[in-house]
This record gives sequence, structure tokens and C-alpha cells, in this order.
Amino acid sequence: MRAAALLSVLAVATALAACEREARRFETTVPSPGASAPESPRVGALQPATPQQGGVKLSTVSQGPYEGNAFAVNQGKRLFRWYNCNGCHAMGGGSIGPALMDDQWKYGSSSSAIFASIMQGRPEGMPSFGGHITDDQAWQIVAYVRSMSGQLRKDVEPSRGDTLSGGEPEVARKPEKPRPADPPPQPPVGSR
Amino acid sequence: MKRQPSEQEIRDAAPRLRDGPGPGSPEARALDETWSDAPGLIGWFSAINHKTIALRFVVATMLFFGAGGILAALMRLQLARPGNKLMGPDMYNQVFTMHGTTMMFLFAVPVMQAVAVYLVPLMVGTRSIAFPRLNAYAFWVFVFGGLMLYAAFFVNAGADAGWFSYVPLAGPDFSPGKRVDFWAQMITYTELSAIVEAIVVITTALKLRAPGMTLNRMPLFVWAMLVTAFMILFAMPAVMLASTALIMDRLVGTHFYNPAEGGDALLWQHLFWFFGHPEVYLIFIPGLGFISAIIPTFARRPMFGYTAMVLSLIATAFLAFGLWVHHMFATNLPELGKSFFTAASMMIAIPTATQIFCWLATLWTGRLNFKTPLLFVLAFFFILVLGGLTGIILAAVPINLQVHDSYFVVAHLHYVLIGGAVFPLFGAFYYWFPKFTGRMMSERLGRWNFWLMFVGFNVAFFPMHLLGMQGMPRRVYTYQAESGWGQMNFVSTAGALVLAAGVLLFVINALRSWHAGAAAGNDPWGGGTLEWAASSPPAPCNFHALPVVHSRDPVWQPLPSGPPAQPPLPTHVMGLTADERQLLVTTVVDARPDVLHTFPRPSIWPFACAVATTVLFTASIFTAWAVVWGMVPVAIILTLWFWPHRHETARHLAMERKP
Amino acid sequence: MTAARVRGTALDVSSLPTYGFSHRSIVWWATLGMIAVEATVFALAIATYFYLRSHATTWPLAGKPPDLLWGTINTLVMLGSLLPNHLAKKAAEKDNVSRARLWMAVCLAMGLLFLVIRIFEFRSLNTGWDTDAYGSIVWTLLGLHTVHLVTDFYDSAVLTLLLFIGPLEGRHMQDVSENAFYWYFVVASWLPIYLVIYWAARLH
Amino acid sequence: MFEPAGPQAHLILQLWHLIAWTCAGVFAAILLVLVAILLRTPRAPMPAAPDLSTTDKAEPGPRRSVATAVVASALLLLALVVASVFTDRAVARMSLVDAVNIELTGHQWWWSARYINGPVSDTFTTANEVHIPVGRPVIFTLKADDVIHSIWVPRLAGKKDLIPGRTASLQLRADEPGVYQGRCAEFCGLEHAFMGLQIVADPADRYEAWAAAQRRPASEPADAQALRGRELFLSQSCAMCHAVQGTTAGAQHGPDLTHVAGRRELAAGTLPNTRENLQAWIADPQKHKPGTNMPSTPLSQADLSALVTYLETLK
Repeated sequence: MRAAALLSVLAVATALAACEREARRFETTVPSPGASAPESPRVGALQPATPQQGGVKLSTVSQGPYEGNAFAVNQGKRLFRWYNCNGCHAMGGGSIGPALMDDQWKYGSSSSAIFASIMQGRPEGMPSFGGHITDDQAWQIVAYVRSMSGQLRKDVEPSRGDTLSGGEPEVARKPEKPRPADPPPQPPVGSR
Repeated sequence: MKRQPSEQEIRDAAPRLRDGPGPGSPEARALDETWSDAPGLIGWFSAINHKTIALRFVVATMLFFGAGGILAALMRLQLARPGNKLMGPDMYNQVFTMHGTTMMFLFAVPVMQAVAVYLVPLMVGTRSIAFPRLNAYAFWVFVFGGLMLYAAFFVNAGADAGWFSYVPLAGPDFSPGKRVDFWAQMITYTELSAIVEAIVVITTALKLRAPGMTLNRMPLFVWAMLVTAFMILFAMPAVMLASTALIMDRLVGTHFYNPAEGGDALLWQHLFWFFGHPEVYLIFIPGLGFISAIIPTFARRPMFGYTAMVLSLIATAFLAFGLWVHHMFATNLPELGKSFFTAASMMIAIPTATQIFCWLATLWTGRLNFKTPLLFVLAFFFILVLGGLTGIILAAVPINLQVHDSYFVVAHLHYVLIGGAVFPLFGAFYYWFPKFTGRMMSERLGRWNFWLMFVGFNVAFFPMHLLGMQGMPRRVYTYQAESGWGQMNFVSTAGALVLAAGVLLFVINALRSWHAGAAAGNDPWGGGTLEWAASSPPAPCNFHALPVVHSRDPVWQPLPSGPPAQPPLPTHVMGLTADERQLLVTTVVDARPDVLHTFPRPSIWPFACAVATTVLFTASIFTAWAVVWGMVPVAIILTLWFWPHRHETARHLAMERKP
Repeated sequence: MTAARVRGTALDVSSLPTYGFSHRSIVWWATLGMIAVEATVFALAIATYFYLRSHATTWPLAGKPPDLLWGTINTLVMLGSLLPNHLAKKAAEKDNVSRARLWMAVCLAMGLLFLVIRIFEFRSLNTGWDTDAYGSIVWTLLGLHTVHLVTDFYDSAVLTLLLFIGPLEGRHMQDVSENAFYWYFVVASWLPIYLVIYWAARLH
Repeated sequence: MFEPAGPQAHLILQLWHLIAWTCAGVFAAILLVLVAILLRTPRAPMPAAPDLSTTDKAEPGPRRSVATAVVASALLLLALVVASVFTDRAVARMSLVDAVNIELTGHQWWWSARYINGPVSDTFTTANEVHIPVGRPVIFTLKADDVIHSIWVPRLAGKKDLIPGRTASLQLRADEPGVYQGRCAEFCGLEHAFMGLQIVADPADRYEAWAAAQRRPASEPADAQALRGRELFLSQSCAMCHAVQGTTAGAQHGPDLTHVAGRRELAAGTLPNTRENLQAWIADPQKHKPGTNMPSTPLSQADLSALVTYLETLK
């Protein structure tokens, strides 16, 4: 009896996870988790387009809304390409900017920390994207960035793109255990 | 432990009864018992009698047909007026993909195989389909594959890249999540099931025919299923390879369809249509078989032009492999290639035309018994011919480039498939329902059923020709009011609902008649093929004494015409063991008695193996390693399935005669 | 007497043999059906190889062709296995259980050998399945054939085990014969695949 | 397809008439035979013994009829094949003297068109609305950015696929001025239904004037509201995907907006291009075209109004 109950709970949970994984959310009226937050200053000296004045709103939640949603993660992958994140992060392997597929996180590996890094920018070149991309898009990119080091469920992580092969696709990578970056900050070549 | 049975055990296991005496004898009772499936729940899952499995198979495919029909109705409701908000694009794409996939893979091909599993052994005069356990396994695999696809659909993971799943849209970059993986793996299931069924049908038709049923006496329906089965053997591997490459692209990062790394998007289309076009014909050829079975019975004469009919079937099968590119005319092909495929696409009309003319000649020179099955066949002449002619229009490259991927094609393919397969199938249900159940279906409801379907179908699909020519593309979830397509779409939706009402009436008629229909007797229509010599429904062993055949319509003509021969010609077979599932294997061409083959008893292993296969296939959607660890239970079960029991060996040894 | 006889209006088939070899057996026809399917898969996979190649400017797309050593050794081993296979088939058809056992065991040993060599073959392909389309198709070709090797090895192992310990009947000799028939196919299908994988990448 | 406006569509319509009427004749003939059967064939009262008189005997009458019908259909089909092949050639052999070259790229779910005629400096890019000169052939070079698309302008020509990793070409000519509705015909994902393309055939002088205007960068905004709009465009998310020539916005992920105000429709045929629609579109694209890659930009009413004012100046 208990086993049956347990099984049905498990089945319902699996079904819900599957529904969430496959959902395509187009409505944009959902309030962003960062909407009510106070403004924080921009950190990056650069901005991706004509600079805006003022600060950016950061997240009040630690978990991003899209970590279980394969479609959104894939959208994040597309935006990562479109907004030329590869220009510095080179398919996650890192070149001018740090690698994103390894276990080292200079500014934290949580969703909110990555969201902050994207929106505020960071010293030494990371532009501040706050106000230039919507919160929704930022969250998609956050989810994708986390998939690069295997932080998401396997069935959510993206597979290879229709591009030049950049090594193993995200879904094939071994999950890394995030840790703070080695002090002192290493020269940003290679990964691991 | 001693494994080989002892002399004593073998003596004890010796069979006691041999068949020959007709119904009512102890031998006949023994046969009935021998060929029955076991009672109880485990017995239900262990059943292997071809009629049991076939009926379950038919019901399963018809349930999928119902599901696909509901999806179609939803699509028609969404498109009934411009800018409708019943469904968004995400849902609509899943619905139309599921509709196409269901109808092609879970209904059209398997339902034909299911009917064949029932009828082919009866028509060739034997007691079972070849490899009854494998047959049961194929059925279960099919059911699990279909259920998996629908389970995925209900958790929002319904395939959404079309039943044709063109890459790169269906590839990893543009179809994230698991939706297309479920689709590709469903292919593997139905593929496996279809190939197994094809082998089963081929072996039955070639090796288990009653003595005297030479190849040129084989019923045309069996010919049609034989040709279909051979087509499956050569067509299905293409989609198997294509879908495996797709799933590997999606799961383990291969580059078959990635142009950036040397792959090619058109590779998918070539492989898919190398399967996809024969697929149409392997839906359509069984339909031709139904018609060739129904027309002689209701025209009260043997089929005109038997040889021409057989050659036409074979020619169609060959040509069907030579015209896949006509689905790809818009992809920048060399001109010469296009001309070749145009010619091939038009020439395939010739064998079909030949058959149509032969049927017309049969009807012309016969006397008509005007019953519901014949109505459905006559509808075929209207609908299929129209569909075939629009097919000829489509084969012309310049016109094809205009109407390709428009509603014109939607109309065409439904005229061909519904006219060429579904109408004959419904006719076949009315025709053989008495054989399946022992009861007649209601004629009155049958006529209502027919007219609703016929009118509904034409109202639903004829306007689509015009919509296509006005520029309405396929696979759109909505359209704008300014397009002016609203009215015709509305008419089409109304027709679709009438069609649905017709199908519903069929279901009502079938359910009612199953319980309360008039008793049918062995041969209610006066048919000429062997299934009408069996009782209705047939005994578990089909025939208490296997017939010996001397003509093409053995029920009409049990002995050759002319004065009786001296000594008299044999009319039936005797000497098969009645308390074992033994049957007679004959030679391929002349059907001379050759070998006795003993089939295994019912077993749970086919079901268990199908479960293990399901675990393997479904798990491999989530991890490629499932292909490795999932093989272990499958291998173990197959070994147990194969491994003989000592008592079984004792019985076999008691009957054994070495060649 | 092993033929059907007419008795009155009945055809008495009780004296027919209970199994037969080659095309007399229904299992042989099923095996032939499987062979048709698998041969088509191989043919289409090879067609895919040349299709992809026809779109490429260089072939292999990157890196070098597979090393010849292990593949060639394996081809020789496989060709060599035809002899015990043939002898096992003949022994079975002569109803000689002990010889069938012997040659099946030899076959199995050789099967084990080329499964081991197959591992080295994968390693000498000089490409990965996810490197590029060339790597994908080469791995698929070799993988497809390996699946056949593994399944046939397993089939043969079960059958051999049955020959040694199981309850035996004449029909199992038919199984040995059909197993050998299938083995011919597995070896025969390797030859074109070998040529494609190892030589088509070298010839321009 | 029934109102052809170009030589190819004309040829196709002719072929259509030939084949369709032939088929209609065949269909009528078969139905006639069927009706005749229904009228003249006697009914069989059941149970009726089957008529076995024809077994093992030739039936010369029906055989002759069937053979004649088969041969006649084969000859008809052969004629149709020949007609089809010749039409196909005629369609492909259109003269390409003095052709306009346009590189057309399909995206999910819009089109970009690059005019590549004359010197590089004359090259310009537009989206979703393609102007062509009347009476001059046009060569479209077809490419795809993501998945397979297919261009179909029924009144001008048949369709052709745009396939990633491949290049194809489509030639056509419009002989009458007018606006020809085209669309994507190959299923390309969520918004396949809203991937329209307008081909506008202009007389030569108007076409040249249009092209000259397209070559010019966007003009400098005249009033403060528009100036404010441009600042918003460049500093908000718009510039991340769209280009306006003459400004710093140069991204190619969405339609080039340099002359967006001159176009008839928005978002590949989703909405007519009016101020209200533009405003509604920017405020919530997902409402009009669920799944489109354009996000809704959170802007105040005043900012939105300024932005639209700016976009309206991009004629």
C-alpha cells in the first residue's frame, strides 16, 4: 500500500518534471523574480550597446525560473551565441573571459550570482547587460550557463548545436562541483 | 541433473491422437483444446493464437485511429475560422504531428498487418500464423510503443516537428527537450513490430499454404499482404537508419545532419522518403487486397484477370521504390533527375489503373449482391481515383512546385489514403465481421455509416484542393481573415464532423452487433476463399481437417471442374498430431506437403520480452547507456524463451522423424 | 517412407519428417527475412557514407584514415571462422552432435577473438563519433556490424551451451545449421563494410 | 496560382489546365462505367450460386476492353510526362538578361533580403518586403539561417526550399505591377503560420527610386521626441538584435529596420504597419506571434511612444 502510494507520488513528480521540461512559455506578463529588487550599481565598465545611466535590478531569488526547462535553456544557448558571449568565453572554454564549463566560479555559481554577473557586469571586461536584455532573456542565459558545467538535470541540458563542433555537447559533460576560483586569479587560458 | 529425457519419458509423451476426422470427434475436441490459449490473467498475457492476437491488434490500432481522429477534429476546429484561439502554435504543432504519426505508424500500416495476421492463415488453410510467439511479441511491442508516444504527449512531450521530422527543425538545436526523441524511438518500436509481422506473414504465405494451393492459386488478398510484407523488409530499414541517426545526433552529438561538420539536412529527406513513399503503398496495397477479396464475392464470380492483378501488385511494389524524390522537387535537384521521378511517379498509375479496370470488368460481367461492403468498395472507385488523378497532377514538377506543401497535398493524400485504405478497410470490417465474431453487422446502420462517411469525407477534403491552389500552406495553426480562406475551412470542418459521426456510427454498429447481431453461419456472403470454410468465429485450430486445394476459389470449387477423377482426389489432410500444435509445411511454389512443424505452446515470454524491450527503448531516450544495460534483461528473457523444457523435448522426440 | 500418401479422400501426412534443413524449414525463411532487412540497413548505411563523402571537399573531413592493421587482421580472422562454421553446419546436417559441438566451440573461440580485436579497431579509426559527419558514419558502420557480431556471438554461445548440456532433439541440428547460415551473412556483410571503412577513405 | 502575373506562373497554369482537364476526363469516364455497371448489371438474389463458367476460360471481351483501357492510360500518361518535362524546361530557361540579384535568407520566422547589384557600396538589406522591377528577371539566391524554409509566391512561380548549409536559386519575373503575397511553405516551427513575404513589383522608375532610398542610411531625427526615441532604441534591448544603418545599431538577429516605416506589414505579415500596431507589437510581441524571438521590452508609455515616433521616421 505504502509502496503503491510512493510509486504514484513518484509518477506524478516525474510527470510534472516532464511537463516543466517541455513547457514553452511565451507569455511575458509573468513578473520577473528580480522585479521587486532594489537597484544595484553597475560593475562592468562596458555595456553592450549605447550605455545606460543608473543601476540594475538584481534577483531576490536564488534559483532561476528556467533550470528545469529545456526549451528555455536552449533559448539561452541561442542568446549566448547572438549576444556574442563566445567572443570572450569561447563556447564556455574561456579565452579573454573565464571558462564557464569548469568548476571554478570567481563570482559565485548560484543562479542569482550569475544573473548578477550578467546584469551588473564584472571588472576586467565583462559588460553590464542590465537594461540591454530583458530579465527573462537573462534568466535563460543563466540556465544555459549553468548547463555548461553540468549543473542542470541531464534531460534538460542542451545537446550539440548545428554549428562547428565545440567539443562535447553540454549534456555529455560530467557535472562539475562548483568551488570558488583559485586565488590568485589564474591567467585566463584554457580551463581546469 | 539429467537433462536429456529418458526413453520412458519419451514413450509416455507420445501423442495419442491424429487429426483427420471432422468436427464432433474426440480428435476435433483434442485439437480445440491443443490450440486454445490458457484462461486466467497470466493466460491472457501468454496468448499466442493468431486470431486472439489479431483481434487485440485490430482493436489497439482502431483505438489509435480514434485518438488520431480526435486530434484531427481538434485541428479542424482550430482552423474553422481565421485567427481562432482554441490552440496556440505549440499545442497545434504537437497535435498535427501526433495526428500524422498516429495515422501513419500506429494505425494505417499495423491495422493492415493485424487483419492479415487474422486472415492469412485462414485463407491459406493452416492452423496458425508462422512464429506465433514472435507474432505476440510484435503486438506487445507495438502497443507499448504507441502508449509511450501518447504518455509523452500527455506530459507535454508530444512530438512537434511533423510526422516527417525534417532536420534541422527536429534536430538537437531546434527541438530541445525530449519530444522528438520520443518520436524517433516510437519509430524503433513500430519498425521492430512491422518487420517482425512482415517476416511472419511472408513465412506463412510461402510455407504454410494448404496442399495444392500453388502460388497461382493463392488468394489475391494474400498476394497483396505478401507484397506488402516484402516492401516492409526493404522500406523500413531506411527510416530505421534515419531515425537512429537522428536520435544519435540528438543524444550523443553525432553530426549526420549538421552541415557545419560535414553533415547534410537533405540526407534525412532522402532516407525518410526512401521509406516514406513505399510507406504510402504499403498502406494502399492491402486496401487493394481487400477490394480483390470483396468484389468477387459480391459480383458472384471469380476475379477477372488474376495474373494481371498479381503482376500489377508486384509492379507497384517495385515502382514504389523509384519515386521518393517527388517529395523533394523543391530542393534544387538536377533537371534530369526530376524528369525521371516525374515519369516514375506517373507510370506507377498504370498498374493501379490495370487493377481498377479488372475490377470494373469483374463487376460488369457479374451479378451484384448490393451490401454494405460493396458500397465501401464502390466509394473507393470515386475517392481513390480522384486521389490518384491529383497524384498525377502532383507528379508534374512545375505544378508540384506550385501546390507542394499546400492544402492541395493535404487533400490529395487524404483522398489516396482514406479512399485507398480506410474505405476498403471499413468495407473489409463489414465483410469479415461475421467471420471474426459469428454475427452480422446491421445493414441499416451500415448504410447510414457509409453515407455519413462518404459525404462527410468529400465535404471535408474536397475544399482543401481549392484552398491549396489559393495559397494556403500546410501545417499552419491559423490564418488571417484577409486571406479569404475562412469559408472553405469552415465547410471543411463541418464535413470533418460529419465524417467523425460516420465513424462513431461504425463503432456503435460494431459494439451492438458483437452482442446482438444476427447469427452469421460459416459463409454468410457466399465467399469463395478458405476462411469461409471455417466456422464463424473459427475454432481455435481454424480447421479440424486441413483442406486440400484444387482451384483458386476452393469453397466455390472444392474439386477441379470436369468429371470426377479416379481414384478420387484428396479433399483434406489427415495425420497431424492432434494433441500437439503441429502443422504442415509445404513447398514454396507448388505447395506440396514437405515437413511437419511443431509450434510451441503459449508463453509469457513474448510479453515479458516486450516489457524488457520497452524498458530498453524508453530508457535510451534519457541515457545512451540504456542500450547496453537494457540488453541484459532482453538477452536473458530471449534465452529463457528459446531454452527447451525437458518435457517439451520428450514430446518432440516422441514425434520426431528425421529428414 | 517420408511422403504424403492418399488414403480415400484424405491426404495422409503422418509420415513426413518433423524438421528439415535449409529452405524446407520455416525458421530458415525467417532468418532470410532478417538478413534481407539487415543487408538493406548496411547497404543504406554505405550509401549514406558515399552521400556524405560526395558533399565533402576532403575525405576524411579531418585527420587521417583508419589504421589498417587491426581491421585487416580481423577480416582474416573472420574469413578463417568460415571453416569451422561450415564444418559445424555439415556436422549438424549429418546429425553428428559431437562434431557439431566441437566446431561450434571453435567458432565461439574465434568469435571471442574478433570481438576483442574489434575493440582495437574502434581505437584505430582515428576519429570520434562526435568529431564530424565522417566520424559519425564510420562509427555507425562499425557499430552496426559490431552489434551483429555481439548478437550472433551470444546466439551461438547459447546454442553451443544447449548442445553440451541441454535437452537435445533433432530440430536443434536445424538450429545449428541456420545459425551457421546467419554467420555466413555476418561475415559476408563485413567485407563491403571493411572496404568502405578502411579503403574508401584512402582512395581518391 | 489562377491569376498568374509572371511568365513561369503562366506556363504552369497552362500545364495545369492540360493535366487537370485530362484527369477530369478520365475520372468522368470511370464514373460513367461505374454508373453503367450499377444500372445494367443484374442483381444477385442471395443465396446465389457463383458463376463459375469463366474459370479456366479466356474472356476475350473484357480482356480486350481492359487491354485497350490500359494502353490508352499509358499513352495519356506518356503525353502528360512529355508536357510536364517541356514545361519544366521552359520554366527553367527564362531569359536572365539584366537580372536583379537578391540574396534571400530565411530565419525563424522572417526573411532578410540583400540586394547585391553593382558595386559593393550599392548593396543594401531589407526584410520581409522585397521590391522588384516589373518586366526584369530576378535571381534570388536562397539561404537559410536556422531550419529549412521554402519560398512560395503563387502568382509568380513555384516554390523553392531554403536549406541550411546549401544554396539554391529561384528565378522569376513579374510582368504586371502589384503586391504579390508570398510565404514560407515548409514547416519551420512555432510561427510557420506567420512567415509572410511580400513581393512588390514596381515600374522601373519607381523601383529605382525605391532602391536609391533603401541605399541611404536612416535620416537624422527632426524633433526631440524622435531623437529621444532613437536614444531609447540604441540604449535599450532593440539594438541588441536590430540594425539601423547610419547609427551604431548593427546587429543582424532581427529584421533590418533602416527603412521599416516604408513597409506595409510588421513581423513578416503578422500585422499591418500602423502606429498603433507597431506600438502594440513592441509592447507584447508574444501576444501577436507567440514564440517569436523578440522579447517584450518593458518601457513606460511615454518611452514607447517616443520609440514608435522614431521608428515612424525611418521611411
